[in-house]
Amino acid sequence: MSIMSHNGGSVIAMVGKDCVAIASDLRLGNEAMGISSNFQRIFPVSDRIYLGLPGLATDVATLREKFRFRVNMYTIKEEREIKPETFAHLVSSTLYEHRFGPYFIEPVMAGISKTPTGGVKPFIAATDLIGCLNFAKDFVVAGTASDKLYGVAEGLWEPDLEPEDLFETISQTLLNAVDRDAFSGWGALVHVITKDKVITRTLKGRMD
Amino acid sequence: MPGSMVAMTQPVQQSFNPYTENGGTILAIAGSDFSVIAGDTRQSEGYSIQTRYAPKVFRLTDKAVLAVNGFAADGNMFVKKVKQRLEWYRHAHAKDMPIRAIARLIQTMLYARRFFPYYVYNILGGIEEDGTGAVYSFDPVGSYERETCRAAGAAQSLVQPFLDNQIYFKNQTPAAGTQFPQHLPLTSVLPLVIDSFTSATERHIEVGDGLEIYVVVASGSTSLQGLQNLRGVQEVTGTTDGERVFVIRRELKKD
Amino acid sequence: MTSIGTGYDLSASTYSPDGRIFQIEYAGKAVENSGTVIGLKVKDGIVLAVENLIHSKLLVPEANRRIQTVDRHIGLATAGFLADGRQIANRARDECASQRDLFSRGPELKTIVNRLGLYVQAYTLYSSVRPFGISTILGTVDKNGPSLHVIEPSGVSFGYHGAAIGKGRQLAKTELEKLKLSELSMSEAVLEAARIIYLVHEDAKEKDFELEVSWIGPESNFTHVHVPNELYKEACTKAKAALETFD
Amino acid sequence: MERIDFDRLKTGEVNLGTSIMAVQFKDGVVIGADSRTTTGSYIANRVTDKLTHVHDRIYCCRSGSAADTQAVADIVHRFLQSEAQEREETPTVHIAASVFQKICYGNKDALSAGIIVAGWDKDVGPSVYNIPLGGGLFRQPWAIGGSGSTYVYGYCDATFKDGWGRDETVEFVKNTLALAMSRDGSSGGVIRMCVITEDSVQRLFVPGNELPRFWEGQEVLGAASKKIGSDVEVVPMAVEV
Amino acid sequence: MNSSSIYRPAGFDFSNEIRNNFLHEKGLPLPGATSTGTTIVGCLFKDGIVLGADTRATEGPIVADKNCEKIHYITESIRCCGAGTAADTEFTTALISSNMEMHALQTGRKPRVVTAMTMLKQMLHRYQGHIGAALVLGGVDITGPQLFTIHPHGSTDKLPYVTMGSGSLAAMAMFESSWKPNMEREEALTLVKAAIAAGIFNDLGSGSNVDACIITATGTEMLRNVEMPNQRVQKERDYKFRRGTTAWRKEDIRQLIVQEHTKPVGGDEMDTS
Amino acid sequence: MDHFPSNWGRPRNDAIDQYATYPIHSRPKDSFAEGVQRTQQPIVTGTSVLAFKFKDGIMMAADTLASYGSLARFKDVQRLHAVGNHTVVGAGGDMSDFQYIQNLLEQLIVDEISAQDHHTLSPAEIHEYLSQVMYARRSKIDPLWNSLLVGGFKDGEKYQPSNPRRPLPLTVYLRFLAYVDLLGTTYSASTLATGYGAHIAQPLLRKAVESREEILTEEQALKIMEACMKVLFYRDARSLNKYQVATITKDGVKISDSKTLDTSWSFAENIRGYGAQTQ
Repeated sequence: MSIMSHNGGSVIAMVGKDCVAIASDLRLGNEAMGISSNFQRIFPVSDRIYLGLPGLATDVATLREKFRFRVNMYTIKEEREIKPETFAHLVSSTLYEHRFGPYFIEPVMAGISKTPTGGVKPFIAATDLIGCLNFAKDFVVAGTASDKLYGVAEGLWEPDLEPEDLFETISQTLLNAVDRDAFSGWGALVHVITKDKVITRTLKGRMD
Repeated sequence: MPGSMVAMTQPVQQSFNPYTENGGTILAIAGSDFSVIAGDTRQSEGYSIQTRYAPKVFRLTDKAVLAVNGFAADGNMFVKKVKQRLEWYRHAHAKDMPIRAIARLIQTMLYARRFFPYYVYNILGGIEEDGTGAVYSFDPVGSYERETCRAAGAAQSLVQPFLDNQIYFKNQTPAAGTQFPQHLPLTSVLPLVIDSFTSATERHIEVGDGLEIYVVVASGSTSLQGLQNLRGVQEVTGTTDGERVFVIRRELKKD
Repeated sequence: MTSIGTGYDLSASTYSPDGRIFQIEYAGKAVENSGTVIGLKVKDGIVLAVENLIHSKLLVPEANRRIQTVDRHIGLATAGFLADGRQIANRARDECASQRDLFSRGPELKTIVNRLGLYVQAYTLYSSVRPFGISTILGTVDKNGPSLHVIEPSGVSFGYHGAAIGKGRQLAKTELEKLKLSELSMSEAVLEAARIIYLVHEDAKEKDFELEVSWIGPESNFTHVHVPNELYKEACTKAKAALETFD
Repeated sequence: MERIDFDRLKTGEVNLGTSIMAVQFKDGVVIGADSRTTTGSYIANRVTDKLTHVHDRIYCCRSGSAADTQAVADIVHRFLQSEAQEREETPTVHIAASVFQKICYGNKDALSAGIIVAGWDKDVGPSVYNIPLGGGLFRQPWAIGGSGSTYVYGYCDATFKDGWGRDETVEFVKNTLALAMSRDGSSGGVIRMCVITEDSVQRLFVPGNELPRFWEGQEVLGAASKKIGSDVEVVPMAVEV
Repeated sequence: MNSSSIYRPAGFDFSNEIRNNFLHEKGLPLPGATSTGTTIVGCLFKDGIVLGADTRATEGPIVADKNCEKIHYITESIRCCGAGTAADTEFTTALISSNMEMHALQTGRKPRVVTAMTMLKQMLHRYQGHIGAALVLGGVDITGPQLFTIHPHGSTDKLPYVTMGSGSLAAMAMFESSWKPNMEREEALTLVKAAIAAGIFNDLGSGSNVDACIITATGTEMLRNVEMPNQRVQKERDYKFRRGTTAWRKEDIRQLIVQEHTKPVGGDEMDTS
Repeated sequence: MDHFPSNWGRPRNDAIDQYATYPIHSRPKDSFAEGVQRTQQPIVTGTSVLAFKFKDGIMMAADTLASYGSLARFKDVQRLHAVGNHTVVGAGGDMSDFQYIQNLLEQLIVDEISAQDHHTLSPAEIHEYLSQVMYARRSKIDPLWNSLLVGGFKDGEKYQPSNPRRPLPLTVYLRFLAYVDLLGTTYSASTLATGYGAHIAQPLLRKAVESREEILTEEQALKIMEACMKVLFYRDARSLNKYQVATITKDGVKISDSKTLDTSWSFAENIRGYGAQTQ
């Protein structure tokens, strides 16, 4: 029994065609006992950046506030909105500060940024609990169901999915993975971020 | 020796550990009148590849194939003993043991070693006496169950939820007015098996090198068509009438 | 057979009034009924030869051999009951194995012969058992050169330069005595052994027989094996030819 | 106790198993070392230079943790440079050795370093200082150190004579190290030596395939000479097929 | 380390230490970080240095990143391959890179490889092996091509060919059997590729692609994915779902483009006449 | 596999003695030390054994060192053992256990000779025997602390794999090469290496041999073997530059006298220090 699975929970992010999706389950547990089926662990950072924080619930709360503070400071100091790439480094260095007393969180980020030519660039990233960045081109996963998520995502993901198809793929990946994980589940939440809107859907999931 | 270090060294018990893990993954899927049993062929310990070809799937009879995964020495010994028991059965009864009985035999054999277990995950696949495809899965001490599909071994957690989704159609709603099939045809199952292993190879370091897929087909099954002209297929049936056993070999990534 | 009907021959554990144990002597008779076996200790090796009487044409040729190997370098041939011969060979193998286990090297024949002698002798002490109906010739070549021993049903054993047991032993002994054993080479000894076996068989011409010859020496890399086929055939041919001239 | 205290090595730390040596003679000192660096039984570096320059005529031989001895040697090297600048004279071997000793003694719980300091200075001429684990300081006419040294104390005691010249001393160092390297699995590779005199520092190199050789006769009798003859094929008894 | 906050000084923050130790003492094991099982190598040739690395990052037996970059930038003519705890190699090299830049600006000279090496070894020795970075440092400076390894405890080695990481033995075998002094550039690159390939195919901690970097006095050439021997084969089928496969309970759409409709409201048209 | 025999079969514990650098007499005391079988830790040990297939058979090699901890205790010990005319067994790990195994095999061969039944043991049968012995001993928690390579070349019958129940025997010469260790773990491949060799020689062997098994001549094989032994000597602190080579072909077993490796060191002459040092 590791600290990382004390409260349970998993997050996954995927890249689509000009869109990204990020999804998590909704369970909050105390070891094997379920506490809540409505626990938020994905937070908007800006309009087009979402951050998922799977791990120890107390650190979810702490880091959520810490990042809100740091992003606000950045916005004020720099007088511009933070880019997903920049935010990823902010997350990374914040965690590495705590190299020898880490937060038990493995963040997952998803966002899209505008390119100078007016197009959009999807961006996802994840770090381990001490801030080692992983910029993947397909999907990133974290949490107690990460093994399962890797397996299913590796099988289901395909390049250039449209937002609606991406929604299906990420939802199926997450639901089937968390069904095989005792510490994740109890419903799920999916955000699909496109150029002009964010679609948020609450999924039906098994409650056992 | 400095006294301060004694405290640190003491809790360490350097006794002999009779087990190790040798990586790899196996899976089996039952169809309506066939059964597919597959395993990769890498055998590893720690970060080293011991060999790129060590079979984990074994033909027991023309209607039963056993896949073993876990501690290789236990696995090989266990298969040897099962085969021996089946041979004795043949001598006593002049026929092959039915798969249902093999499953129970395996349970008994595993549980007999309850307090010094074979560290092996077994999956038994084949054809029942009624001609249906069957998969039995076991834990190391003999608890078992008949299922439609099962993955085991190092990459079990990667493969099993994928199969849940693709074989059982878990979490999928069928289009209005349709239903998901109870059993998939062999032509759908084989691609799923191959993709399961290529996916596991991508994400699990202990999976790779080669893939061996055994297909047991009930006599007169329609699944036979198309099987014979498949790339890398070889028939390993022992008798001339009844069920037929095929093995399909594929390469997997070697890194 | 003065013993018959006296009642002193019913058990190996009973002496006759004149100090004999008839059961052992009867065992000797069993040996005398068997095909002849000879052993030659020559310059640098041992040759064993057996007149293997064929009691049925249905037997597979070469299938029931009477020369057996008990260790890499020790050969054994018996005259008498074949089954008893097998038993003694197995016992010899066990003794050799235990010597090997203890000393991590090939056993000395003297030790093995002594222990087998004790074993055979034990079967002359109890009323519940019968003595072995065999005589056994054992031969080896080790660091002290070749050696040849015979164990009799009584358990007694002697070392020999040339030994003969079984039906034709008298004639064979006479023939052996004519040879200059210590000067013979191994191949010469094989030819002589074959000749003697063919010769002594003359008396029982009606029965078919199979010649068996084995050797231990430099030619066999000091391993006890049956002689190579070419040599075997040569020996047979020459023995038959000699028989013609002998007549 | 000269033996490297392995308990002190941290997990996965690089270890100079090592055979090191320094001997003084009339005009200078000869220092020498093997070249093997190991992590466990893996040779991480087979041509290490364990003879470390700390000033013009002062070298040290390092044994123990590679990281610790390098750090200490670097500190002393830097110290002696500034010392030489400040005092406008060349530091003596004794000063160098004292600084080494101070660091090793003051941090004895954190360090695993067995160091031999040797060189030439105008105060006393040649000198050799041994600073074993724990941080004591001992001046010796000859000193050996490292895990390999335990195998050659007897040889050194039996062989060393006062009043040798340069060449005899070099031979002695070379032979001692070769003997230690041949028996100690943690030592090996090449022999590096330095002859430090008032006039010069001369490097000597003995490649691993040209090391002095000693008795190499048959050490285990019997087993290896077991005759392997190809057995004659057994003439088979017929078997029904 | 790096200050992302203006309210507290740079460096590690140990504020969670007490809590984490408490949890640890309650018997909860501390989780592992991403490590780069890794094969990294460096090799001297006639005109410079070739560095090489595989691209697999692992978390236990799971591949966390199939194509990560392990050759890190220090300066234009100095690069550093990292093995061990991934975050440590990443941040340690980034910090030294930054310090080297500062050093260069302060002194107005091109920085030397030994300078980077000394900074790295002193930092790692200070942290007594707790920063799990095993490095291969190579570059060309005024003194010529230089190649070092730095172990996590801060010891260094200077050698003409070096390997590090879990695949270091496999890679070293290639060097020990094929390396020779004064190789040509292409020879050296081939050898480095073979050494990395040995790690990729024989060490489970290493995998995927080969990265290489050639540094000479005239410039640095980063050969990202110079060999890709482990491309995934085409899947047997596609896995796109029918839209509507997943059942959902609630939908919320946030429009990021604010729709503006101008709609005239009430009253008569203003009299502009 | 762990390259240091003391660690074989032990729970992996990096916290203490990761590389078994403790001198034997000062190891941390095992709590079970009293009343435990002597084989619970290897004492006098041999390092790697290498073997691979080539055109005409199998080639196997091992150096001649038996270590006692880090002491190079016996420098001319033979670690290759011929079993009958067709097989060689090479051993790493505890040498006393290996001598016991040699005795077992010797008796096995004597029994086989005594049977006089048209049958000599094939390498595969010897390997099977050894794996049963090793597995049985590990199951008694009293293992034989070795890793063994079994290589051989013998005429035998090849079964038609397509029809295992009705074998059609084809008499062919078969090369055999397989591994077995103290846990009873077995495997087979065209190149094998135990202990340290599994890490350092195996990559070289795979590269040099795989897919060329049918082409390599004995001469080429010998070159490959020598290259591997050299690299092992360079990089294994428990190895020696003296080694023996066994070749098993259809002419039988040949075990060479010990050879000495020619090594190269001259490139290192001008290396100075570990950093900035130049003198």
